[in-house]
Amino acid sequence: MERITDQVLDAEILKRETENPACGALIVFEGTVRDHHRGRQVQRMEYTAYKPLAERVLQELEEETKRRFKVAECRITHRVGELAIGEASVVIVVRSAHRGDGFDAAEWAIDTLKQRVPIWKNDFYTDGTRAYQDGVPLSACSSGEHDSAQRGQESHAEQPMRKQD
Amino acid sequence: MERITDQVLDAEILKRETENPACGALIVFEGTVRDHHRGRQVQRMEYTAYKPLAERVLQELEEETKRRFKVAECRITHRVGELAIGEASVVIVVRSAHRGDGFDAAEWAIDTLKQRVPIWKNDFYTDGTRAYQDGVPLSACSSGEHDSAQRGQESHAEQPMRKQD
Amino acid sequence: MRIEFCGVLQEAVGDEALELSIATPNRVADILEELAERIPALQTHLPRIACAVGDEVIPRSEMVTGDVPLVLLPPVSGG
Amino acid sequence: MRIEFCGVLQEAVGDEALELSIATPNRVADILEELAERIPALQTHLPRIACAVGDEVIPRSEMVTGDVPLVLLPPVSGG
Repeated sequence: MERITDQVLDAEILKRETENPACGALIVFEGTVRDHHRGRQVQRMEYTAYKPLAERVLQELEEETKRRFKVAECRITHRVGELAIGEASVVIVVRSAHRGDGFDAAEWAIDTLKQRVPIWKNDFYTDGTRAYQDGVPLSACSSGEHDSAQRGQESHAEQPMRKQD
Repeated sequence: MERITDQVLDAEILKRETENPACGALIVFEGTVRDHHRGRQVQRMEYTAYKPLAERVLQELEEETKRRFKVAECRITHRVGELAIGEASVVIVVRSAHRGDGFDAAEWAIDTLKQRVPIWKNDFYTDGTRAYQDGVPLSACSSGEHDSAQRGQESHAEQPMRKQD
Repeated sequence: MRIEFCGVLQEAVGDEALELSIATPNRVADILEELAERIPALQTHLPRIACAVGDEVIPRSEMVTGDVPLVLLPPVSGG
Repeated sequence: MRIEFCGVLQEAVGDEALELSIATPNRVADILEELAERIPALQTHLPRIACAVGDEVIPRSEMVTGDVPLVLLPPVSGG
Protein backbone atom coordinates (compact mmCIF):
# COMPACT_ATOMS: atom_id res chain seq x y z
CA MET A 1 0.00 0.00 0.00
CA GLU A 2 1.27 3.46 -0.85
CA ARG A 3 1.89 5.65 2.16
CA ILE A 4 0.26 8.70 0.57
CA THR A 5 -3.03 7.82 -1.10
CA ASP A 6 -6.30 9.37 -2.21
CA GLN A 7 -8.13 6.13 -1.39
CA VAL A 8 -10.14 5.50 1.80
CA LEU A 9 -7.70 4.27 4.46
CA ASP A 10 -8.17 0.75 5.76
CA ALA A 11 -6.52 -0.23 9.04
CA GLU A 12 -7.33 -3.88 8.38
CA ILE A 13 -4.95 -3.93 5.40
CA LEU A 14 -2.09 -2.60 7.53
CA LYS A 15 -2.94 -5.09 10.27
CA ARG A 16 -2.68 -7.96 7.79
CA GLU A 17 0.58 -6.59 6.38
CA THR A 18 2.16 -6.52 9.85
CA GLU A 19 1.02 -9.87 11.26
CA ASN A 20 3.79 -11.16 13.53
CA PRO A 21 3.52 -14.16 15.88
CA ALA A 22 6.14 -12.72 18.25
CA CYS A 23 3.96 -9.68 19.00
CA GLY A 24 1.44 -9.57 21.83
CA ALA A 25 0.28 -6.00 21.34
CA LEU A 26 -1.27 -4.16 18.42
CA ILE A 27 -1.88 -0.42 18.58
CA VAL A 28 -3.78 1.42 15.87
CA PHE A 29 -4.02 5.19 15.79
CA GLU A 30 -6.39 6.91 13.38
CA GLY A 31 -6.72 10.65 12.99
CA THR A 32 -10.29 11.43 11.95
CA VAL A 33 -11.84 14.63 10.62
CA ARG A 34 -13.61 16.48 13.44
CA ASP A 35 -16.71 18.63 12.96
CA HIS A 36 -15.11 21.58 14.73
CA HIS A 37 -11.80 23.45 14.86
CA ARG A 38 -11.13 26.21 17.37
CA GLY A 39 -14.82 26.87 17.91
CA ARG A 40 -15.77 26.87 14.23
CA GLN A 41 -17.98 24.28 12.52
CA VAL A 42 -16.08 22.24 9.95
CA GLN A 43 -17.93 20.76 6.98
CA ARG A 44 -15.09 18.86 5.32
CA MET A 45 -11.33 18.91 4.96
CA GLU A 46 -8.86 18.87 2.11
CA TYR A 47 -5.38 17.42 2.48
CA THR A 48 -2.59 17.98 -0.02
CA ALA A 49 0.93 16.56 0.07
CA TYR A 50 4.26 17.06 -1.61
CA LYS A 51 4.34 13.39 -2.45
CA PRO A 52 8.00 12.67 -3.42
CA LEU A 53 9.23 13.90 -0.05
CA ALA A 54 6.22 12.78 2.00
CA GLU A 55 6.58 9.15 0.89
CA ARG A 56 10.23 9.11 1.86
CA VAL A 57 9.72 10.85 5.21
CA LEU A 58 6.91 8.43 6.14
CA GLN A 59 9.07 5.45 5.30
CA GLU A 60 11.93 6.84 7.39
CA LEU A 61 9.49 7.59 10.19
CA GLU A 62 8.37 3.93 10.22
CA GLU A 63 11.99 2.80 10.45
CA GLU A 64 12.92 5.32 13.12
CA THR A 65 9.86 4.40 15.19
CA LYS A 66 10.81 0.72 15.11
CA ARG A 67 14.43 1.44 16.01
CA ARG A 68 13.76 3.99 18.70
CA PHE A 69 11.11 1.99 20.58
CA LYS A 70 12.32 -1.51 19.66
CA VAL A 71 8.92 -2.37 18.20
CA ALA A 72 8.69 -5.08 15.57
CA GLU A 73 6.27 -3.45 13.15
CA CYS A 74 5.22 0.05 12.17
CA ARG A 75 3.19 1.08 9.13
CA ILE A 76 1.81 4.53 8.37
CA THR A 77 -0.53 5.75 5.64
CA HIS A 78 -1.87 9.26 5.08
CA ARG A 79 -4.78 10.20 2.89
CA VAL A 80 -4.95 13.19 0.56
CA GLY A 81 -7.89 14.79 -1.23
CA GLU A 82 -11.30 15.72 0.15
CA LEU A 83 -12.38 14.07 3.39
CA ALA A 84 -15.80 14.11 5.04
CA ILE A 85 -16.35 14.40 8.81
CA GLY A 86 -15.40 11.16 10.54
CA GLU A 87 -13.13 9.88 7.77
CA ALA A 88 -9.58 8.87 8.66
CA SER A 89 -6.78 11.15 7.43
CA VAL A 90 -3.97 9.05 8.87
CA VAL A 91 -3.60 5.47 10.11
CA ILE A 92 -0.64 4.23 12.16
CA VAL A 93 -0.27 0.54 13.03
CA VAL A 94 2.33 -0.65 15.54
CA ARG A 95 2.96 -4.19 16.76
CA SER A 96 5.24 -4.99 19.66
CA ALA A 97 6.05 -7.78 22.07
CA HIS A 98 4.98 -5.61 25.02
CA ARG A 99 2.24 -3.05 25.02
CA GLY A 100 4.04 -0.19 26.77
CA ASP A 101 6.55 0.12 23.95
CA GLY A 102 3.74 -0.03 21.40
CA PHE A 103 1.77 2.82 22.95
CA ASP A 104 4.89 4.98 23.26
CA ALA A 105 5.86 4.22 19.67
CA ALA A 106 2.45 4.99 18.16
CA GLU A 107 2.14 8.26 20.06
CA TRP A 108 5.63 9.37 19.11
CA ALA A 109 4.99 8.44 15.47
CA ILE A 110 1.90 10.65 15.16
CA ASP A 111 3.50 13.52 17.12
CA THR A 112 6.53 13.38 14.85
CA LEU A 113 4.54 12.93 11.64
CA LYS A 114 2.86 16.26 12.36
CA GLN A 115 6.27 17.93 12.49
CA ARG A 116 8.06 16.31 9.58
CA VAL A 117 5.73 15.24 6.78
CA PRO A 118 4.96 17.76 3.98
CA ILE A 119 1.16 17.60 4.15
CA TRP A 120 -1.28 20.51 4.46
CA LYS A 121 -4.75 20.71 5.86
CA ASN A 122 -7.36 23.04 4.41
CA ASP A 123 -10.48 23.43 6.56
CA PHE A 124 -13.79 24.03 4.81
CA TYR A 125 -16.19 25.63 7.27
CA THR A 126 -19.98 25.42 7.27
CA ASP A 127 -20.17 29.19 6.68
CA GLY A 128 -18.62 28.69 3.23
CA THR A 129 -15.14 29.97 4.10
CA ARG A 130 -11.97 27.93 4.18
CA ALA A 131 -8.53 28.30 5.70
CA TYR A 132 -5.24 26.46 5.74
CA GLN A 133 -4.33 25.50 9.28
CA ASP A 134 -1.08 26.96 10.45
CA GLY A 135 1.58 24.36 11.02
CA VAL A 136 5.15 23.48 11.89
CA PRO A 137 8.03 24.83 9.79
CA LEU A 138 10.14 22.04 8.34
CA SER A 139 13.78 22.20 9.20
CA ALA A 140 16.38 21.62 6.49
CA CYS A 141 17.13 18.18 7.92
CA SER A 142 14.16 15.91 7.78
CA SER A 143 15.26 13.58 10.58
CA GLY A 144 16.19 14.00 14.21
CA GLU A 145 15.57 17.72 14.50
CA HIS A 146 12.10 17.78 16.01
CA ASP A 147 12.16 15.18 18.71
CA SER A 148 10.11 16.87 21.38
CA ALA A 149 6.65 15.35 21.41
CA GLN A 150 4.49 18.34 22.16
CA ARG A 151 1.35 16.46 23.02
CA GLY A 152 -1.93 17.98 21.98
CA GLN A 153 -0.31 21.08 20.58
CA GLU A 154 -1.64 21.57 17.08
CA SER A 155 0.06 24.71 15.96
CA HIS A 156 3.65 25.72 16.40
CA ALA A 157 3.37 29.18 14.95
CA GLU A 158 5.37 30.67 17.80
CA GLN A 159 8.15 28.10 17.64
CA PRO A 160 11.53 29.71 17.07
CA MET A 161 12.88 29.15 13.58
CA ARG A 162 15.91 27.01 13.07
CA LYS A 163 18.57 29.12 11.41
CA GLN A 164 18.66 28.03 7.80
CA ASP A 165 21.47 29.97 6.22
CA MET B 1 -21.85 -6.79 21.10
CA GLU B 2 -21.30 -8.74 24.28
CA ARG B 3 -18.17 -7.79 26.19
CA ILE B 4 -17.22 -11.40 26.87
CA THR B 5 -17.59 -13.57 23.78
CA ASP B 6 -16.36 -16.81 22.26
CA GLN B 7 -16.55 -15.28 18.78
CA VAL B 8 -13.60 -13.84 16.83
CA LEU B 9 -13.16 -10.22 17.92
CA ASP B 10 -13.70 -7.53 15.31
CA ALA B 11 -12.34 -4.04 15.95
CA GLU B 12 -14.30 -2.69 12.98
CA ILE B 13 -17.60 -3.41 14.78
CA LEU B 14 -16.48 -1.44 17.83
CA LYS B 15 -15.25 1.37 15.59
CA ARG B 16 -18.68 1.61 13.95
CA GLU B 17 -20.43 1.49 17.33
CA THR B 18 -18.38 4.44 18.59
CA GLU B 19 -18.45 6.77 15.57
CA ASN B 20 -18.50 10.34 16.87
CA PRO B 21 -18.04 13.49 14.74
CA ALA B 22 -16.61 15.45 17.68
CA CYS B 23 -13.63 13.07 17.96
CA GLY B 24 -10.38 13.58 16.09
CA ALA B 25 -8.52 10.58 17.49
CA LEU B 26 -9.22 6.85 17.47
CA ILE B 27 -7.00 4.45 19.40
CA VAL B 28 -7.41 0.70 19.11
CA PHE B 29 -5.51 -1.69 21.35
CA GLU B 30 -5.53 -5.41 20.64
CA GLY B 31 -3.87 -8.04 22.77
CA THR B 32 -2.83 -10.93 20.53
CA VAL B 33 -1.63 -14.42 21.37
CA ARG B 34 2.17 -14.58 21.20
CA ASP B 35 4.12 -17.67 20.22
CA HIS B 36 6.28 -17.46 23.34
CA HIS B 37 5.94 -16.86 27.06
CA ARG B 38 8.94 -16.55 29.36
CA GLY B 39 11.19 -18.39 26.96
CA ARG B 40 8.77 -21.23 26.21
CA GLN B 41 7.11 -21.90 22.85
CA VAL B 42 3.34 -21.40 23.00
CA GLN B 43 1.09 -23.33 20.63
CA ARG B 44 -2.28 -21.91 21.60
CA MET B 45 -4.08 -20.30 24.51
CA GLU B 46 -7.29 -20.91 26.37
CA TYR B 47 -9.14 -18.11 28.11
CA THR B 48 -11.94 -18.64 30.63
CA ALA B 49 -14.01 -16.02 32.42
CA TYR B 50 -16.45 -15.76 35.29
CA LYS B 51 -18.92 -14.09 33.01
CA PRO B 52 -21.52 -12.49 35.34
CA LEU B 53 -18.83 -10.47 37.09
CA ALA B 54 -16.57 -9.98 34.06
CA GLU B 55 -19.36 -8.36 32.01
CA ARG B 56 -20.16 -5.92 34.81
CA VAL B 57 -16.51 -5.06 35.53
CA LEU B 58 -15.80 -4.40 31.82
CA GLN B 59 -18.83 -2.12 31.56
CA GLU B 60 -17.70 -0.21 34.66
CA LEU B 61 -14.18 -0.04 33.26
CA GLU B 62 -15.49 1.57 30.06
CA GLU B 63 -17.37 4.17 32.11
CA GLU B 64 -14.46 4.86 34.44
CA THR B 65 -12.06 5.22 31.50
CA LYS B 66 -14.34 7.80 29.87
CA ARG B 67 -14.78 9.75 33.11
CA ARG B 68 -11.17 9.63 34.23
CA PHE B 69 -9.62 10.70 30.92
CA LYS B 70 -12.54 12.78 29.62
CA VAL B 71 -12.70 10.68 26.44
CA ALA B 72 -15.96 10.48 24.53
CA GLU B 73 -16.03 6.77 23.71
CA CYS B 74 -14.62 3.58 25.15
CA ARG B 75 -15.60 0.00 24.27
CA ILE B 76 -13.93 -3.19 25.40
CA THR B 77 -14.46 -6.81 24.40
CA HIS B 78 -12.62 -9.90 25.60
CA ARG B 79 -12.64 -13.28 23.96
CA VAL B 80 -12.90 -16.64 25.75
CA GLY B 81 -12.26 -20.17 24.51
CA GLU B 82 -9.37 -21.50 22.48
CA LEU B 83 -7.23 -18.99 20.60
CA ALA B 84 -4.54 -19.63 18.00
CA ILE B 85 -1.28 -17.66 17.77
CA GLY B 86 -1.95 -14.17 16.42
CA GLU B 87 -5.63 -14.08 17.35
CA ALA B 88 -6.90 -11.16 19.44
CA SER B 89 -7.88 -11.92 23.03
CA VAL B 90 -8.94 -8.38 23.85
CA VAL B 91 -9.91 -5.29 21.85
CA ILE B 92 -10.17 -1.79 23.33
CA VAL B 93 -11.46 1.13 21.25
CA VAL B 94 -11.18 4.72 22.48
CA ARG B 95 -12.26 7.89 20.71
CA SER B 96 -11.35 11.34 21.95
CA ALA B 97 -11.20 14.94 20.79
CA HIS B 98 -7.43 15.02 21.34
CA ARG B 99 -5.03 12.14 20.88
CA GLY B 100 -3.03 12.48 24.10
CA ASP B 101 -6.11 11.73 26.21
CA GLY B 102 -6.98 8.81 23.98
CA PHE B 103 -3.56 7.14 24.28
CA ASP B 104 -3.54 7.59 28.05
CA ALA B 105 -7.08 6.22 28.32
CA ALA B 106 -6.45 3.13 26.20
CA GLU B 107 -3.26 2.27 28.05
CA TRP B 108 -4.88 2.71 31.45
CA ALA B 109 -7.85 0.61 30.36
CA ILE B 110 -5.74 -2.41 29.39
CA ASP B 111 -3.49 -2.07 32.46
CA THR B 112 -6.55 -1.94 34.71
CA LEU B 113 -8.41 -4.71 32.89
CA LYS B 114 -5.54 -7.04 33.73
CA GLN B 115 -6.00 -6.27 37.42
CA ARG B 116 -9.77 -6.29 37.76
CA VAL B 117 -11.50 -8.58 35.29
CA PRO B 118 -12.10 -12.24 36.29
CA ILE B 119 -10.49 -13.92 33.27
CA TRP B 120 -7.83 -16.64 33.25
CA LYS B 121 -5.21 -17.56 30.72
CA ASN B 122 -4.10 -21.15 30.20
CA ASP B 123 -0.97 -21.54 28.05
CA PHE B 124 -0.67 -24.66 25.90
CA TYR B 125 3.01 -25.19 25.08
CA THR B 126 4.45 -26.92 22.04
CA ASP B 127 5.92 -29.61 24.31
CA GLY B 128 2.40 -30.78 25.17
CA THR B 129 2.27 -29.27 28.67
CA ARG B 130 0.03 -26.45 29.79
CA ALA B 131 -0.04 -24.02 32.68
CA TYR B 132 -2.27 -21.28 34.02
CA GLN B 133 -0.40 -18.01 34.12
CA ASP B 134 -0.14 -16.53 37.56
CA GLY B 135 -2.07 -13.31 37.93
CA VAL B 136 -3.29 -10.47 40.12
CA PRO B 137 -5.43 -11.23 43.18
CA LEU B 138 -8.78 -9.45 43.02
CA SER B 139 -9.53 -7.23 45.93
CA ALA B 140 -12.95 -7.36 47.58
CA CYS B 141 -13.88 -4.05 45.95
CA SER B 142 -13.85 -4.27 42.20
CA SER B 143 -13.26 -0.56 41.57
CA GLY B 144 -10.67 1.96 42.57
CA GLU B 145 -8.36 -0.37 44.47
CA HIS B 146 -5.77 -1.12 41.81
CA ASP B 147 -5.04 2.19 40.21
CA SER B 148 -1.34 1.94 39.69
CA ALA B 149 -0.62 1.19 36.05
CA GLN B 150 2.32 -1.18 36.30
CA ARG B 151 3.37 -1.07 32.68
CA GLY B 152 4.62 -4.23 31.16
CA GLN B 153 4.38 -6.18 34.38
CA GLU B 154 2.46 -9.34 33.65
CA SER B 155 2.43 -11.10 36.96
CA HIS B 156 1.75 -9.63 40.35
CA ALA B 157 2.47 -12.74 42.37
CA GLU B 158 4.55 -10.80 44.87
CA GLN B 159 2.01 -8.04 45.36
CA PRO B 160 0.98 -7.71 49.02
CA MET B 161 -2.55 -8.95 49.68
CA ARG B 162 -5.23 -6.56 50.68
CA LYS B 163 -6.50 -7.57 54.08
CA GLN B 164 -9.85 -9.16 53.49
CA ASP B 165 -11.22 -9.97 56.91
CA MET C 1 -24.17 -25.32 49.36
CA ARG C 2 -22.72 -25.16 45.86
CA ILE C 3 -19.13 -23.96 45.45
CA GLU C 4 -17.79 -23.13 41.98
CA PHE C 5 -14.12 -22.90 40.97
CA CYS C 6 -12.45 -20.78 38.31
CA GLY C 7 -9.13 -21.00 36.46
CA VAL C 8 -6.32 -22.87 38.16
CA LEU C 9 -8.62 -23.82 41.07
CA GLN C 10 -10.45 -26.27 38.80
CA GLU C 11 -7.13 -28.06 38.35
CA ALA C 12 -6.43 -28.06 42.08
CA VAL C 13 -9.89 -29.40 42.94
CA GLY C 14 -10.22 -31.64 39.89
CA ASP C 15 -13.70 -30.32 39.17
CA GLU C 16 -15.58 -27.14 38.26
CA ALA C 17 -17.90 -27.27 41.28
CA LEU C 18 -18.85 -29.28 44.35
CA GLU C 19 -21.56 -29.45 46.99
CA LEU C 20 -20.30 -28.56 50.44
CA SER C 21 -22.46 -29.75 53.33
CA ILE C 22 -22.23 -26.86 55.76
CA ALA C 23 -24.76 -24.97 57.82
CA THR C 24 -26.16 -21.84 56.10
CA PRO C 25 -26.20 -18.90 56.38
CA ASN C 26 -22.50 -18.93 57.13
CA ARG C 27 -19.54 -16.60 56.94
CA VAL C 28 -17.43 -16.78 53.75
CA ALA C 29 -14.24 -17.09 55.84
CA ASP C 30 -15.61 -20.13 57.65
CA ILE C 31 -16.78 -21.75 54.42
CA LEU C 32 -13.27 -21.35 52.95
CA GLU C 33 -11.71 -22.84 56.08
CA GLU C 34 -14.01 -25.85 55.88
CA LEU C 35 -13.24 -26.25 52.15
CA ALA C 36 -9.49 -26.17 52.72
CA GLU C 37 -9.79 -28.90 55.31
CA ARG C 38 -11.59 -31.18 52.88
CA ILE C 39 -9.40 -30.28 49.88
CA PRO C 40 -5.82 -29.73 51.00
CA ALA C 41 -4.76 -28.78 47.46
CA LEU C 42 -6.76 -25.55 47.90
CA GLN C 43 -4.79 -24.38 50.90
CA THR C 44 -1.91 -22.70 49.09
CA HIS C 45 -4.38 -20.84 46.88
CA LEU C 46 -6.66 -19.54 49.63
CA PRO C 47 -4.76 -16.40 50.65
CA ARG C 48 -5.03 -15.02 47.11
CA ILE C 49 -8.60 -16.06 46.29
CA ALA C 50 -11.48 -13.60 45.91
CA CYS C 51 -15.09 -14.73 46.40
CA ALA C 52 -18.11 -13.80 44.33
CA VAL C 53 -21.85 -14.25 44.49
CA GLY C 54 -23.61 -13.48 41.21
CA ASP C 55 -21.97 -10.38 39.73
CA GLU C 56 -20.45 -9.16 42.99
CA VAL C 57 -17.17 -9.73 44.76
CA ILE C 58 -17.85 -10.05 48.49
CA PRO C 59 -15.52 -9.72 51.48
CA ARG C 60 -14.73 -12.78 53.57
CA SER C 61 -16.47 -11.25 56.54
CA GLU C 62 -19.82 -11.43 54.73
CA MET C 63 -22.56 -14.01 55.43
CA VAL C 64 -23.92 -16.02 52.49
CA THR C 65 -27.21 -17.86 52.44
CA GLY C 66 -26.30 -20.67 50.08
CA ASP C 67 -29.23 -19.92 47.75
CA VAL C 68 -26.79 -19.19 44.94
CA PRO C 69 -23.31 -20.62 44.38
CA LEU C 70 -20.26 -19.18 46.06
CA VAL C 71 -17.67 -18.67 43.30
CA LEU C 72 -13.95 -18.83 44.04
CA LEU C 73 -11.74 -16.62 41.84
CA PRO C 74 -7.96 -17.09 41.73
CA PRO C 75 -5.65 -14.22 40.71
CA VAL C 76 -6.76 -12.94 37.29
CA SER C 77 -4.67 -13.00 34.10
CA GLY C 78 -6.88 -11.63 31.33
CA GLY C 79 -5.87 -9.27 28.57
CA MET D 1 13.57 27.90 -13.63
CA ARG D 2 10.36 26.30 -12.42
CA ILE D 3 9.16 27.08 -8.88
CA GLU D 4 6.33 25.04 -7.34
CA PHE D 5 4.18 26.04 -4.39
CA CYS D 6 2.46 23.91 -1.76
CA GLY D 7 -0.42 24.49 0.65
CA VAL D 8 -1.18 28.06 1.62
CA LEU D 9 1.53 29.34 -0.74
CA GLN D 10 -0.68 28.44 -3.72
CA GLU D 11 -3.26 30.85 -2.32
CA ALA D 12 -0.67 33.57 -1.77
CA VAL D 13 0.75 33.21 -5.27
CA GLY D 14 -2.56 32.44 -6.98
CA ASP D 15 -1.03 29.49 -8.82
CA GLU D 16 0.61 26.11 -8.24
CA ALA D 17 3.81 26.98 -10.08
CA LEU D 18 5.58 29.66 -12.09
CA GLU D 19 8.66 30.14 -14.29
CA LEU D 20 11.21 32.43 -12.72
CA SER D 21 13.73 33.89 -15.12
CA ILE D 22 16.92 33.88 -13.10
CA ALA D 23 20.49 32.82 -13.83
CA THR D 24 21.27 29.21 -12.90
CA PRO D 25 22.95 27.62 -11.05
CA ASN D 26 21.97 29.91 -8.21
CA ARG D 27 21.74 29.88 -4.44
CA VAL D 28 18.33 29.00 -2.95
CA ALA D 29 18.47 32.05 -0.69
CA ASP D 30 18.93 34.35 -3.69
CA ILE D 31 16.14 32.68 -5.64
CA LEU D 32 13.78 33.21 -2.69
CA GLU D 33 14.77 36.86 -2.46
CA GLU D 34 14.10 37.38 -6.15
CA LEU D 35 10.73 35.61 -5.81
CA ALA D 36 9.66 37.76 -2.89
CA GLU D 37 10.44 40.90 -4.84
CA ARG D 38 8.21 39.80 -7.69
CA ILE D 39 5.44 38.42 -5.45
CA PRO D 40 5.11 40.58 -2.34
CA ALA D 41 2.40 38.25 -0.93
CA LEU D 42 5.14 35.65 -0.40
CA GLN D 43 7.21 37.87 1.87
CA THR D 44 5.47 37.11 5.16
CA HIS D 45 5.70 33.40 4.45
CA LEU D 46 9.39 33.27 3.52
CA PRO D 47 10.93 32.99 7.00
CA ARG D 48 9.00 29.75 7.67
CA ILE D 49 9.33 28.11 4.25
CA ALA D 50 11.41 25.00 3.60
CA CYS D 51 12.73 24.21 0.12
CA ALA D 52 12.83 20.86 -1.61
CA VAL D 53 14.27 19.39 -4.76
CA GLY D 54 12.88 15.96 -5.63
CA ASP D 55 12.56 13.98 -2.40
CA GLU D 56 15.04 16.10 -0.45
CA VAL D 57 14.80 19.18 1.70
CA ILE D 58 17.76 21.43 1.01
CA PRO D 59 19.27 24.29 3.00
CA ARG D 60 19.04 27.83 1.65
CA SER D 61 22.80 27.97 1.33
CA GLU D 62 22.68 25.29 -1.38
CA MET D 63 23.10 25.91 -5.11
CA VAL D 64 20.42 24.55 -7.46
CA THR D 65 20.84 23.97 -11.16
CA GLY D 66 17.27 24.58 -12.28
CA ASP D 67 17.06 21.21 -14.06
CA VAL D 68 14.23 20.17 -11.72
CA PRO D 69 11.68 22.39 -9.97
CA LEU D 70 12.41 24.08 -6.69
CA VAL D 71 9.47 23.29 -4.40
CA LEU D 72 8.44 25.69 -1.64
CA LEU D 73 6.94 24.06 1.45
CA PRO D 74 5.08 26.15 4.05
CA PRO D 75 4.75 24.90 7.67
CA VAL D 76 3.20 21.43 7.63
CA SER D 77 -0.12 20.44 9.19
CA GLY D 78 -0.70 16.79 8.37
CA GLY D 79 -2.09 14.11 10.66
